[in-house]
Amino acid sequence: EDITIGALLSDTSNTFFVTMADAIEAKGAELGVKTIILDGANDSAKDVTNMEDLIAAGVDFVLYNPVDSDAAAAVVEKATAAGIPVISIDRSVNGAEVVSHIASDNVYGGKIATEMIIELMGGEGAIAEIQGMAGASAANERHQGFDEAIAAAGDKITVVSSQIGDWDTTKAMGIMENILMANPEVKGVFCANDNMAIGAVQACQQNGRSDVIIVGFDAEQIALDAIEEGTMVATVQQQPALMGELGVENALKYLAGEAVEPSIGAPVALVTKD
Amino acid sequence: MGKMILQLKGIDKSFPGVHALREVDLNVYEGEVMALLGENGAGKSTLMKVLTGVLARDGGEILYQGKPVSYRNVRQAQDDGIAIIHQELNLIPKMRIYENIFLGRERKKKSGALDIRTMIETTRELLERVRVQLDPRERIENLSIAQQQMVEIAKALLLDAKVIVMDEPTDALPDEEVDSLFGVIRQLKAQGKGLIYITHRLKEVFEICDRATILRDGSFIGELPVRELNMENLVSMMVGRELTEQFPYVKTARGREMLVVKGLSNAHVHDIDLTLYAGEVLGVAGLVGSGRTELAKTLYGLYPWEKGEVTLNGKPYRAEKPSEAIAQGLFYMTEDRKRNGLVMLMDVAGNITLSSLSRIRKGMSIDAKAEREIVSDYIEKINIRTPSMRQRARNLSGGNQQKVVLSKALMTEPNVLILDEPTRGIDVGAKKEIYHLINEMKERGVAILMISSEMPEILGMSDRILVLYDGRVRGELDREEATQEKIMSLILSDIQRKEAVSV
Amino acid sequence: MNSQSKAILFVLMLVCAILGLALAASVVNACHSFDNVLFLDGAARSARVAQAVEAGETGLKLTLFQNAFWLLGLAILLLAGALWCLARLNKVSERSRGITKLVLTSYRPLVILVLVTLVFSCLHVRFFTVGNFTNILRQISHYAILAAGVYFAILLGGIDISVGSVLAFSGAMGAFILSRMPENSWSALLAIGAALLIGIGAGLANGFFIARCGLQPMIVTLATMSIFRGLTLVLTNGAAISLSKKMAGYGLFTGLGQGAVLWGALPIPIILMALIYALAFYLLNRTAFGRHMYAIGGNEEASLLSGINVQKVKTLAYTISGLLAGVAGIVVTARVASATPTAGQSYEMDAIAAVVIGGTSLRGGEGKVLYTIIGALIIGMLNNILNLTNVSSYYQTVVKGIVILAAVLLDAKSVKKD
Amino acid sequence: MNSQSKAILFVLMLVCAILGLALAASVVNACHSFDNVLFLDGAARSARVAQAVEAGETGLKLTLFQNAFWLLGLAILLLAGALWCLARLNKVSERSRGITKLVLTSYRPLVILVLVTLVFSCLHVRFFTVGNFTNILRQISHYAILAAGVYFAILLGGIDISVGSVLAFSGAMGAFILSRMPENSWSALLAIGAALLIGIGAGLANGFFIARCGLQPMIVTLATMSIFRGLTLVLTNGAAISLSKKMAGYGLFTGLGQGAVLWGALPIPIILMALIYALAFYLLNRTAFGRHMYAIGGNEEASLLSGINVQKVKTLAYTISGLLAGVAGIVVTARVASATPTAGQSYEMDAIAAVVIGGTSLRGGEGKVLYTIIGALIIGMLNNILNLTNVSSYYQTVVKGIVILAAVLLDAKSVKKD
Ligand SMILES: Nc1ncnc2c1ncn2[C@@H]1O[C@H](COP(=O)(O)OP(=O)(O)OP(=O)(O)O)[C@@H](O)[C@H]1O
Ligand SMILES: Nc1ncnc2c1ncn2[C@@H]1O[C@H](COP(=O)(O)OP(=O)(O)OP(=O)(O)O)[C@@H](O)[C@H]1O
Ligand SMILES: [Mg+2]
Ligand SMILES: [Mg+2]
Repeated sequence: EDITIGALLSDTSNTFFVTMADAIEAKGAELGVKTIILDGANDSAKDVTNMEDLIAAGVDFVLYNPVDSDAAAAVVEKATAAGIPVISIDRSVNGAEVVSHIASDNVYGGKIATEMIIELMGGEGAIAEIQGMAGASAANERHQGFDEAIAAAGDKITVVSSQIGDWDTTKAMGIMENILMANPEVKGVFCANDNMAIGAVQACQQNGRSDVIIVGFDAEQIALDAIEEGTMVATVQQQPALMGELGVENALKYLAGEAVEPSIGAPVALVTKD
Repeated sequence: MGKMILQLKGIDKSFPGVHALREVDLNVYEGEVMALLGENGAGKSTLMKVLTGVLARDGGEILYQGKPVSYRNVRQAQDDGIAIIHQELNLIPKMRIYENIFLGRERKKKSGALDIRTMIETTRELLERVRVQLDPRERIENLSIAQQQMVEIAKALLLDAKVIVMDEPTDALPDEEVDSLFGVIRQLKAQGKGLIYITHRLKEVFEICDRATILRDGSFIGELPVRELNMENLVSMMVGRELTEQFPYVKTARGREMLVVKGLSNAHVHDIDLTLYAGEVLGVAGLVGSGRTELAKTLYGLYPWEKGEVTLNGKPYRAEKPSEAIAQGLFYMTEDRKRNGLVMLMDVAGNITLSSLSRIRKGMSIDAKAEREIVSDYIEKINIRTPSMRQRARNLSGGNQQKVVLSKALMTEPNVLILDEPTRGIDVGAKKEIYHLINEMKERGVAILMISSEMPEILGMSDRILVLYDGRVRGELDREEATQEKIMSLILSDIQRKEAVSV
Repeated sequence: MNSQSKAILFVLMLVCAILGLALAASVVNACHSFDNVLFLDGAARSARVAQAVEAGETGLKLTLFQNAFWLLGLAILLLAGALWCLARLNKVSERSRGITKLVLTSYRPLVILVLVTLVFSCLHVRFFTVGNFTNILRQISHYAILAAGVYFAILLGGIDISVGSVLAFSGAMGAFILSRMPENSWSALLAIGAALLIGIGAGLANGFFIARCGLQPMIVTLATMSIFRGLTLVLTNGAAISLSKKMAGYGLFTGLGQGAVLWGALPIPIILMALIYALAFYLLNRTAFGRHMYAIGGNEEASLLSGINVQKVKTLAYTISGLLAGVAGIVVTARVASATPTAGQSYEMDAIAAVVIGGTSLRGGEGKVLYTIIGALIIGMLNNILNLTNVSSYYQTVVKGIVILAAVLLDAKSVKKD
Repeated sequence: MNSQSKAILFVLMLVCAILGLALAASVVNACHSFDNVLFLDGAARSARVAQAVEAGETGLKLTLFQNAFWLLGLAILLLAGALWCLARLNKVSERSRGITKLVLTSYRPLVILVLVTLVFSCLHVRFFTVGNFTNILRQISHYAILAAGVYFAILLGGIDISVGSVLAFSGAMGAFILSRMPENSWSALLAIGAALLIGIGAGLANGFFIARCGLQPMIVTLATMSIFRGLTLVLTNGAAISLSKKMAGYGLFTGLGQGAVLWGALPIPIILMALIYALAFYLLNRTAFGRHMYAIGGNEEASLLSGINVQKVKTLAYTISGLLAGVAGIVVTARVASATPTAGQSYEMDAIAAVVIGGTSLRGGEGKVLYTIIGALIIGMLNNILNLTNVSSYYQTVVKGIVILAAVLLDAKSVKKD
């Protein structure tokens, strides 16, 4: 019998979710199920619309990476009411029951990244942050992780600048240049994604500053290359592919009537040169 | 003499750099028509705008029915009983006749919704009063300019105003329509209304006006009863000097055939045959809507041709866009210089050279020195009154704007020049200068096709006259045999013929 | 040609059209009832047929399904025949030509809508169902409300690109108030009021700069777009404000986005949308204000000289646009039960596209507000079918651009023919 | 008033202005040399003074720093005096009035630029330094290049909002080619060529729909914006393409964004920007094409009747806009050595704002292309100072909107006075 799994991803112009989408599609093909993958384009309303379309299309299961955790509850209830079970991936659903949650912790990622920078700075000096798109939940969570690490580090660490780079390489580069102008004493920068980290790397290189410690997020190929070259120190790796695969596998398990863990972990880790 | 209802005393108005009105007086009497006369830019329209609150005055006072008034917008003036028909048409093309007539003073039902039926009925009555047969629900864009003008007049009648201002209402009207307008004006006079009538067609002053107020350069020259005036002293008061002979026709030897049109047809014109010789003016007469402009635009490549042969200077001619027409030596000067004759934001020099930039090219660039020389040559030769060649076109007076357009045409060195209403809305002085220019071109061997709605101009300036009706040539007259009556009878005979066919 | 042969042509046209449509519809329906869409390859169809035969099914539907391809060809031939009759008829009959022209120009958006519906129905089994249409209507409701507001600005020959940000700000303010007054049962009304006031205020600000200061609408609303987005970020501190059932005003407020009447068949956002369009229609076509809007859009100076208070009308128009953005903000926030600071980003573009696909010229002075809803519907249906058929979101972006272009191209072509 | 007293007034004005400016400059400079900005509170200043005194420092600078506040007051008084003299002079002298008007209208963007520079210099120690200005210029280079393209569209009375997407697509194509031909040393040229061709192609497509089909620029470029964004996502598959030093074309290609001449003092993007503006200036002001652009923007119908090939000129203008977007795409990609699929999003708004702040009317027909660079510079300086002073990004959005509004408001006010 034909099974169709719908996947709602929050933003497929972001590599992280592209990787996840590819993994879901590949795993689906491998296991012989059809997949429909829709893009929430970082817009809660579009997200809701997508879920409604999946319900209309009559899918059997939904893997859900909501744009906004709080906004997701209503549609998840709708899907459940239509007899379609839901697993949330990466971001949880607040206020509605899901079959399972496959977690990856943005806050934790932001925290360990910042801790690493602070450690390499020797526990003192000026640090800066380049945040993601204003209002995007991943940006908020990573920023929260940054804040937690800073608070823990005490007052020898000063945050000289915290600006929003909109996930955009060029904007991040401009911001980094301006930071270097205003605060040449800056020793480390946390960037909320790798695209922006690359911008920061370019700004430092082109200003002849190879001493600034730059850590990104997402473990994209460009960042891995930069780490290899030594221009970046580390990046936070979530495992989008693994999460996608786990999602499909568990969905099929559930549909086959087997029990599924309510919470499935996909570990977050720092990737460094070694 | 009727009672004075409106009195403007010592009105003063300046624009930055222009002192448009200095101490101007104007009186309006019950049951009389006051002509307001002056050259282009004399300040006539400005005075009316001050009266109706479109512009604020800098000095002076306005007494209406003996009381001082001061309007801040058109609406207040209207509510007080002063209506104005502006020089530029002020109708919304996409809207219907009745909607336009009631614009700004819609009739409403008690519920607040529009009372469309009443508005349509009232519109029908008003249209009857100005003697035009139109469905009140027709859209303005489907009307001829003359019909639009009548709608404007009907709109003013709606207000039931005591004072009605008409700023060049006959500018775009053919003679028959002028007659029906005059009928309406006489009606209004009989009802005791006071009218202000602005025109450049001085003949009309003697026909319909009772008194005339004359302005020159923003100054008040005088107010006189029309019966004490004649054409000569009126003109000399307006321009401050004597002007002799209104149409300075010169006879030149007819040259070779310059433009030969055989059987030209398309959606707008049908089976046009005409021959135009070098060094002559071929006048084109016809009612508004007779297809004169369309004929010119067809030749200029603005409308596709269906059939027909044209040769220009002996070579086969065909144009699909104006640039091709210009390249082959034909230039068309449009009837509406404000709308599509000039680039108002551009300076005089830019406008003059716009059609012939390729002739002052040096490498890839425009040769600035050559441009300056040529332009100052034209400014001098054609007597364009402008502070500098860098003045924007929109700051020139109408006559001088028209001269800029003419210079642009001349600079392309055309063999055939089509002039569409070359003197519309231009004062007597400037008119005469343009006639001289036409003669000069004629002497240089340019073949000129002159479209005009002013019969005296056609009769006075043409070597031959072509009469158009309904997109077809209805006859041709020589200068010697042509009279107004003969032209009209050619048109009318056609109407009779048409009626005969349809019966 | 005499009137008899005209009549024959006419009847022939009708017969062809009805037969063709009926045949096409039954084939599509037959395919759908086998859970199959037309554009499936032959192999899959044969397999499905074999399966059905095996299961012992028979009947007309199966036959239709089996022969889907050439039956559909026949249907297309019949429809082409109907078109040919129409063309012949247009050549000889003034009246027929008139009707055709009327349909193609005045009712063009409707014609496009019907065509789009037909095509999309063939593309997915579930597209042409009541459930899906309710679904689409609910999805477009806030776009359509925004678009109605933008229509007012465009009718004046202006534009309003701040609506997306105003939507976000008013929605955020609503959510903010609800979350700050979890106990107060009046909080929902307060939240709605505040959201609407923000909409009105934003619109007034736009109107002030455009009508009083004479600035250009594009640049004014570009600036206010930035300002209101910033204010939203400040208000929400960059994080979403979620509504929880524990808040006293939750039910009333979210009801505006999630509720439904008629035993769940008629969602409230759809009713709101319909109401707003009815009101807008009344305002624009039955009141003096509406007349003045069209007049100013057609010729601003002439309107001024006709004694219309141009500044007032313009300010009012932008205020309406802001107010409707406020309403849309409430609907969106209520629908997803949370206010995100990035809500409404680039919605203005969809709203403008809806207005333009609805046949309104960006030059102003012309248009029908009810066609704007058709424009929104076409965009909504497009999004829906692309989702249903699982087109990659990258290609969706491309397809959407092409459809917008095609829609306005159709418009321009038939306008030029006039 | 006689000419003698005029002369006295004039001299007085000069003296006041020079004294005031000199005083203000030396105070600001003194503060900066104590690593302090003016708007620091008094307590911090006293502390710094005490510290300096303790360190045994003396001299004029310290005195100036110590008395910064009231000295600055004096400077402001002097400048006010100069303004007063100017006002008196304008009352009595036609010539002075003429000059003032000329400065305030024709050179307005320049005046605004100078004012902005003065104010910002007081706000941060490092703002007014050669390094920072090179920095700002490099940062605005791609915006300014985009804006130059958009200027062409706006001069025609149109608009081009597709430039951000075209930038992304051409940049991505360049990176794609480089990364696919890691061995080929010609790949950089190929990549540059392809990126430029994409820009030209996109512009031609816009031009075709706008000039030939007569569609409205806003809606056409809205559609192509969507299409090119989609194509970029398809090409990159949603992931950034990074350039690595191992690629054969790396040096040549990235040099366009990162390189510098004159011992590193003059970055190549700045040179490119300057070249493009010089070319645009030449095209617009010295050639027939430029004349035709202004003419069409001023009155399209009159231009057609004057024998201008309107369609050709329009198509060319949009092609230039596309081409420059392609150039900007190369510069951006080269600068950051990677191409992201979301690059250039909403850049079109900054480009439009730059053009408008540069005093160009969205109605077309008027404007100076060199002022567009000033518009871009003002936006760039604003971004820079907001970053330098670490203003929260949320407020940055608000401030940016307000500045755009203020700039066009100044424009409109002085235009009305004409
Ligand atoms: N808004 C304005 N700004 C500056 N100057 C103006 C303005 N309106 C009119 N003028 C100038 O005021 C003068 C009087 O113009 P006005 O339109 O009243 O002339 P007119 O007598 O009606 O001429 P015409 O016969 O051509 O209609 C002209 O020099 C004109 O250029
Ligand atoms: N019913 C109509 N629908 C569309 N256009 C019309 C209609 N009636 C007139 N027009 C157009 O309006 C324009 C103005 O008409 P107008 O009466 O000036 O004609 P014309 O032939 O240019 O006159 P003239 O002989 O004075 O030059 C013309 O281009 C005409 O084709
Ligand atoms: Mg006048
Ligand atoms: Mg005409």
